[in-house]
Amino acid sequence: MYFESWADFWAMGKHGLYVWSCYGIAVVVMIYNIWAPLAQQKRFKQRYLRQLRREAQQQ
Amino acid sequence: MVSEINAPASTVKPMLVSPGAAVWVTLCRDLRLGFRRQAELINPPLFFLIVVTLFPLGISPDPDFLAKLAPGVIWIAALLATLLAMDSLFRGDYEDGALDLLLVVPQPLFMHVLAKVCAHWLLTGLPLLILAPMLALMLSLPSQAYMTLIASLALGTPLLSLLGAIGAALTVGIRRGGMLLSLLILPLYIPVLLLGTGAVVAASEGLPADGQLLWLAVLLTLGLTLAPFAIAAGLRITASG
Amino acid sequence: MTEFLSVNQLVCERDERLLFHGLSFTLNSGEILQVTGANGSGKTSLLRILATLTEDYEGEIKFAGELIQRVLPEYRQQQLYLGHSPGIKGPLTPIENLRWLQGWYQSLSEQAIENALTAVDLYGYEDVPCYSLSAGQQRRVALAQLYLSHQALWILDEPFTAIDQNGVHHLEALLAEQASQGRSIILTTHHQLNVPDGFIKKLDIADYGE
Amino acid sequence: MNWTWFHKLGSPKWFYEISSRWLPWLVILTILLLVTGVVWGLAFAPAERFQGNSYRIIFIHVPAAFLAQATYVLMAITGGVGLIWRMKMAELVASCCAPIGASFTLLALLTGAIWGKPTWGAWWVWDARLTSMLILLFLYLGFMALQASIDNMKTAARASAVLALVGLVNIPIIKYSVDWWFTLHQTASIKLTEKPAMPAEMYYPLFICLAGFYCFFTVVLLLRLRTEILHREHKTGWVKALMSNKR
Repeated sequence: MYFESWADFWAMGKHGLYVWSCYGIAVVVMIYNIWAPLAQQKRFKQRYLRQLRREAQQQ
Repeated sequence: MVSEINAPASTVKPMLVSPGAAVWVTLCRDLRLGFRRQAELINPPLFFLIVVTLFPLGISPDPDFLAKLAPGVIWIAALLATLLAMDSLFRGDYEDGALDLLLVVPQPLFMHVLAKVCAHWLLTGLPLLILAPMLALMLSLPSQAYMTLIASLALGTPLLSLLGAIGAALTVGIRRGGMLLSLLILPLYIPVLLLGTGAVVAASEGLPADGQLLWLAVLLTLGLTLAPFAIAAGLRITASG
Repeated sequence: MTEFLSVNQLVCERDERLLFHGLSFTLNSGEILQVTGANGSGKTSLLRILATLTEDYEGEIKFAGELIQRVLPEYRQQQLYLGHSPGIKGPLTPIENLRWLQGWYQSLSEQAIENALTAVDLYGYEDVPCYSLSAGQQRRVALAQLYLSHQALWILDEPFTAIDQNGVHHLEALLAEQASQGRSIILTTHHQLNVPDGFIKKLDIADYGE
Repeated sequence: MNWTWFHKLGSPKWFYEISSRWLPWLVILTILLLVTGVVWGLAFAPAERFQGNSYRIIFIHVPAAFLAQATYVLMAITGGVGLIWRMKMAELVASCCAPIGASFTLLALLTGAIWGKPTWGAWWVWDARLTSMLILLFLYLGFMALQASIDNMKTAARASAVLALVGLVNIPIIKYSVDWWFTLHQTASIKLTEKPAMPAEMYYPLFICLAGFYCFFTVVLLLRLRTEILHREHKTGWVKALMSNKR
């Protein structure tokens, strides 16, 4: 481990703010990329299941 | 006259028009159309003039400061004037059905597209070229840079028209496509802007500017050979939409 | 009666909606094909496909025995397309409009254009800018092409709209005369065409629908 | 003609089944690579002589920048294939690539700017790489705006494919003109800390992070593609069957 203690690790030698903000943004972008398609998929599914049920009732 | 058609149609070979003549017809039609609408003809140069006069008022009338600013201001104003005039390139034809007729002509479409862009440049790009020295005077551009300014605009504005025509072809089917057109095309204008202003800045500092001008000529030939195909493809896609 | 155009198993889909499928017909020279169908049933789409304006279809179209994609320039040289909006430029005069409308296909004499304009009774309007003409008159300027055109195939989309009564008679007489001389015509119209039915062939889009 | 085989390759149903089998393995591989790369880079790699620890941002910035450009190239090529051979799957891949590429370009831009603060002292510096990245972001936004503003789905895909191809031809031109422009106007402070020479211990975590990012991209692309396929094929039988048994 390059850093002596956890406190050193978080401080990153007075660059902590920049490094951790970058990794924070990276995590946000990654989560958005995962969440967006799944949420859209859920919305499509609900809409088509409702449509299927409506068609089933009509017959 | 009626007797001419009584031979069965499929046997009578119509007097074929050479592709050059057909393209000439499109060019003359567009030029005649442009000159018939004097009101629209004055817009690009007027816009160019007004935008350039804003800068001394907005920033500072001090001549040395303006001299440093002049190349960028003139080039950006020319770029925006061309972009504004781009929307009218295909819009008129699309609305009254003339675009569909253009898409089914026997000659290759890219020739007609090149003729239309050339006519459009003559109506909107050339006035900017003629007006540029006067504006350079207003912005106290050093006198040794005038020739380079005109040369860079002469090479740059046709290239701006060609690139803008690609965006116009793609957005002609969209109702308020004008704003979208600038978003699509501005990134493609950046190299032209950099080379154009670079040439004029170098000339105003007395340095040789033929490197930038040669690169502008390279991009212009690239545009002249490749852009018409992209424009033709864009028009075909819009028509089949 | 040589076979001019043969279309088989044409399928067209528009915005996820199936307009028609399995549409087949052959058009011989000297025949008039009248395409009928309700509004929005795909008549215009069919005509745009036949005019090679769009390639968004499945199926085969053969022009004189050859797949259309291979003989596109020759096919387009032989075709006259008149769409919904006539493509007439307001600021230009009828003569200038006709000169470029037909200028892509043939070189025209001044006299020929004037005769065509008198044939659609636009005599005296030759050099009046088209925006001062009525919609019906503007359509008649586009129809004047029919008196000039040498093309062997006419594709006319609703040619009778905004045309007054005797204009319709003139046009029907012209269509019959041209068909008798070997020209093939495809048109869409709602009203009953009174043309000697030796030439007429009807095609209803509805029976190829969903 | 042989393109019928090529067309079968592009059938959405076949693609959906294949991706269901491969997705779990890819997710595991991505997590593995990303965790090892980031932990190694953040905790174990030595600090850099001049910049100290702020250079650790490189393990995010460089993979994101690579991915942004690679995605645009993939988008233009699949768009071109969809345009020429009318392949539905290729058009789908192109339209699904755009949002992912745009998000990674934004990530690369933000991390580049933040990295600039400690090294160059300003939040935004007109550095050649950052400026080219900004223009690439405009190209992505233009692509997505064009795609969203045309109602007919087929025309939208083909029009934006043409734009992507035009953009692809222009990317090298933009890159060189921006680099040339930047060297012309280079201010002193940036010249000092040009590209720092990278010792070996820093390269390994960077490569692992890069591989991790590419796997992550594939996973997210597959996710978007599966959603888009379900949406566009919802009329077909197999999607209905899939929907009804999956609650």
